[in-house]
Amino acid sequence: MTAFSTLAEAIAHNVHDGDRIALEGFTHLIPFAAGHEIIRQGRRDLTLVRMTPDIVYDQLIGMGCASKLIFSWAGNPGAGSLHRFRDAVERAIPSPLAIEEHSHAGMATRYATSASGLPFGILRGYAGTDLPSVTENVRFVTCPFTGESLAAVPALDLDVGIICAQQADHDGNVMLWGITGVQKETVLSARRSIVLVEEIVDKFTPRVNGVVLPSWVVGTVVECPSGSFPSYAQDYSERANDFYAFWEPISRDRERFLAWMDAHVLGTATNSEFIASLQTTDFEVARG
Amino acid sequence: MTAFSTLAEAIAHNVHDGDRIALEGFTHLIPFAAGHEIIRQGRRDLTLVRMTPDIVYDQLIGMGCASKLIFSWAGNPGAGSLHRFRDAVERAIPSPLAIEEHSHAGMATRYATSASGLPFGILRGYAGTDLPSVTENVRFVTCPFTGESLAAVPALDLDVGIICAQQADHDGNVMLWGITGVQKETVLSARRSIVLVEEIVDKFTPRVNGVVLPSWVVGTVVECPSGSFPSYAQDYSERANDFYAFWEPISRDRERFLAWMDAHVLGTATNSEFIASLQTTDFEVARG
Amino acid sequence: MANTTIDDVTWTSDEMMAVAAARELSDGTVCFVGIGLPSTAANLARTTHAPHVVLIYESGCIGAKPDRIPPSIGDGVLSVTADAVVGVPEIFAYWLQAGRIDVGFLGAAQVDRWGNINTTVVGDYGAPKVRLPGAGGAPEIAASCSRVIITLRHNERALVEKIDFVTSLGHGDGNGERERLGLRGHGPQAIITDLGVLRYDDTHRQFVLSEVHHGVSVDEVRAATGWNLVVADSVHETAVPTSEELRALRSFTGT
Amino acid sequence: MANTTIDDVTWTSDEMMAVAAARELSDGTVCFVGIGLPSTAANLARTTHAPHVVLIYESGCIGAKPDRIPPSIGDGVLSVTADAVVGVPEIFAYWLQAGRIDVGFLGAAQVDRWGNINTTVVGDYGAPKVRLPGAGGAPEIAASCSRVIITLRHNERALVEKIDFVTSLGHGDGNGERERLGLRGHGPQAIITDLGVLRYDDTHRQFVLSEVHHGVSVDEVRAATGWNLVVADSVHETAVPTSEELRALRSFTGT
Repeated sequence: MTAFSTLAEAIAHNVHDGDRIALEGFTHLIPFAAGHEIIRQGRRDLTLVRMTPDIVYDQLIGMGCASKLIFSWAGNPGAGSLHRFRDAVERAIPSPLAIEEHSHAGMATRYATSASGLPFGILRGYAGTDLPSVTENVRFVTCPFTGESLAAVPALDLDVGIICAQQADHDGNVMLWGITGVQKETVLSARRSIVLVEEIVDKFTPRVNGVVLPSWVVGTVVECPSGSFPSYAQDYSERANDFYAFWEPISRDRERFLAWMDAHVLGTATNSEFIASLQTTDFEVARG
Repeated sequence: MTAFSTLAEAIAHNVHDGDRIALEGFTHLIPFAAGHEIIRQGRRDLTLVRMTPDIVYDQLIGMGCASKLIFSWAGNPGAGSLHRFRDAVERAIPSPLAIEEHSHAGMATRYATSASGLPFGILRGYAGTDLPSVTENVRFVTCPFTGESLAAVPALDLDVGIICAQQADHDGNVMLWGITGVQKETVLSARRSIVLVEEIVDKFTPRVNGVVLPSWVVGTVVECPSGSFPSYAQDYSERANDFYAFWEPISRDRERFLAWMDAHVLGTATNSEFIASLQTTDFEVARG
Repeated sequence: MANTTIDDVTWTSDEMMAVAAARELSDGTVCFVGIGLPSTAANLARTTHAPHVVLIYESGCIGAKPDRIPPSIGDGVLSVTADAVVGVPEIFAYWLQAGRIDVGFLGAAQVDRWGNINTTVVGDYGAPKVRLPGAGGAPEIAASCSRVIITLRHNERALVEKIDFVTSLGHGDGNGERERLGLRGHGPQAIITDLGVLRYDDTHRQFVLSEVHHGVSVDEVRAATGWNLVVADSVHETAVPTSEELRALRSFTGT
Repeated sequence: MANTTIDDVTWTSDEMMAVAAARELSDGTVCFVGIGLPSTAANLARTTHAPHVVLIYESGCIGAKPDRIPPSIGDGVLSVTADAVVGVPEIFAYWLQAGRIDVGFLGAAQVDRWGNINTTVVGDYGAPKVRLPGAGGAPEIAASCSRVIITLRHNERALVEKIDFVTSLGHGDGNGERERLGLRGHGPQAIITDLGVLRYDDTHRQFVLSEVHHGVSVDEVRAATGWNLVVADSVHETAVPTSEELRALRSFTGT
């Protein structure tokens, strides 16, 4: 049965040093607030998994929480590089970051494979690229019917899967809609799961492209409005595209990054405080 | 781009003697009318594919259209046996029927595999059963990461996929909802596809669990109200459970079966005529 | 179907079987349900002692709450009352195969003392005496659910020394075959019939008679079993159906 | 970005590149679109000469019809205007991998004369000079779309003799590597830059310069190319952007 808790409790109980965790979201419904709380609680040695690590992963890496990243595309979409990620990979700042990289198709296969309880999945992929030469986790298998060679990737073996969704009900059922990405697979791939929701409702209203996760596969639900900011929750918020641009120069300069994290993440106790802290900064000034 | 045509034209153009075809539907949205038209047009030597062959497959087999059946559960759900299927398998009446049987999980994997453009799919299945001993199409592969043994099944390689859906729009986009089964996979697995719809609408209204197939993957759309009778189309009709019971004694007696098919299928030219012909029979009398 | 009457309450042996099967489900159990008696038993549990039992149908309906017993596994009443409806490939891959189901209910045309099941063919596969519907979801339900409950009517043609075809593996030869094959569920734990209940016994490495229904003797069960039935040291009588159970059951089945 | 002016109409070299890329899409083409210039070009085609072009975004949006260029591939405007939204595993398996896409647009940090692409790293993989974002959807877009169009700004650091890492395979070594590996798409057919258009030539087994944009000389293109560029027998000048194209483009980009 689903537990309900605060974000701080959910992270404290579920995310441990050395865990392999995914905070997923494909542009939409990215659990920024959970990443911030992991930083506040000072987790170390995490293996971070995500198809599209973006700003929140840059923050986790820059703050020294991660020792490994498993991913397929690491950038600040529409804005530039992940400078903290680059500093870690190019110059081991603040510490070395092991990387294991895949294609999106490979990572999506790994999520579906894990959700399916299989040890590996197959795809037409990776052939002719240098990716298999830099990881042990891309191999090739032969079709037992046609003799064709296909790429194989292993299940993800996640300790914790963290996502945002729009709603939960009082029984702990979760509903999300819009771009659903690999949100369902992240919960179904993980031993423990945390779902941040915009609100808890009495009853779901059916939605186009609605995905419902029944309570008995959901670990912990946290009511956390704007938990995806600057990402968005369809029908609750718009993507703060300007924040992604705003972040670029901050992330580029490690001292400025640390000062910003100190003021807005370490210096706040909850996501509401984090959101409120932005009101008083250059970010809101720039927004006008 | 999608073609629009009558059912008779759609079958004439797309279904040829010797083809490998699937008329799919998991209780819901079974394309009975298409099966009837295939019988009217006298197709022979078909390989019929379906997870749950039911009455319409019994009719195709009993009328001598099929030389092979690939399936996972062949019965008249809630009512009894498929007697024409049994006569074919047990006594080669009206002609021998080759069979290739799987589990539902295996067939579902084959549909997903075909829709994915892969030559084979893997599952945790078949192990310890006698099923692999009676088909070449269940083999076992070894996980290149863990060494585990997993079942492998090949893609379905369908010539034609036929389904019912609730609606199409004028561009040939198709929408279905309710129990969606392997309807999408059937269209995506086949070289040619036919979709029978209850109606053609100007614009889709979003639906819970709605699945939209874009026009550019849909071959031919046929407006065919009640094309799934005695199966059903959620929000258009109810399943005619009494027909399934009514069919049991008809199907049990080959002469009675042939007379019924002669009167109601061969003796009618369209699905509307077929439906109208039932008004005058024991079936409607039994309904009261 | 035999009728039993106590204190003016009468029930059939099929009703006794459904009630006994329903009692196997504790509240909150996640249950993969086939059509017929499994669906009846699971819904009976849901409307009596186990209101939070989760019913999953292979048609893709998760958490269905039908107010009548559907005649098929794909009725509209299942999808409209479900918490979620998913495609058939997903229900088998993400839900069954991944090991998320506690209990799978299976019927059988033939079952042996190890709970191996035949629903494929009576007689020789190539020249069958009776061609049965085939596997359906059963092989993977038997493989992947934490435990399996088998229900069928008890007679020598059903509970047999040797089944004609292994459609779904139970405990194999009783010597660790499931483990050798890497199956992750624990396999069949109970065979519930219209005469009594057999439970899998790790010491005997086979199913043993553990309960008889009211009015049924151990000898009757032995006589209706096609193998040399092992009987538990203490065989107790199944509690008779309560009037609440019968009322709930009949409200579903319309009898 | 250089500006060009003819008859009081001015455009940038990036605009010329977007217009040239858009023109590659005929009406009805099914197009897998990444963010940035590919999205701009595909939407430009959709709002000018190819109203029925189908835009597919890797976030799962099929048939998206945005009224502005989204800054990411997962913007709400894509999902709410799409014909269908599916999960990310499905978009890659059922739609891309299955070979349903006509054209894939790809950018590149480095590309070689065979259209092999690097978006992973500049320098040594283990000790990178510049760590780039990585593969994203590109390797399988390059493998599975019927044809691929590459767009990037033209300079010697981008069009190189040898790429540092093969993120996505083009024509490999130009000697049938795609076929040997069983890739089903035909690979990159055009490289569209801010200077001109290179097209894959089966005789030369490499990309050759086929068009130069207005005001660009063949020698300039040669000088900006890191390999010994083969030039087609007849190089023609790209038609200049029409005012309709520029108007549509600027209405999207807000410039």
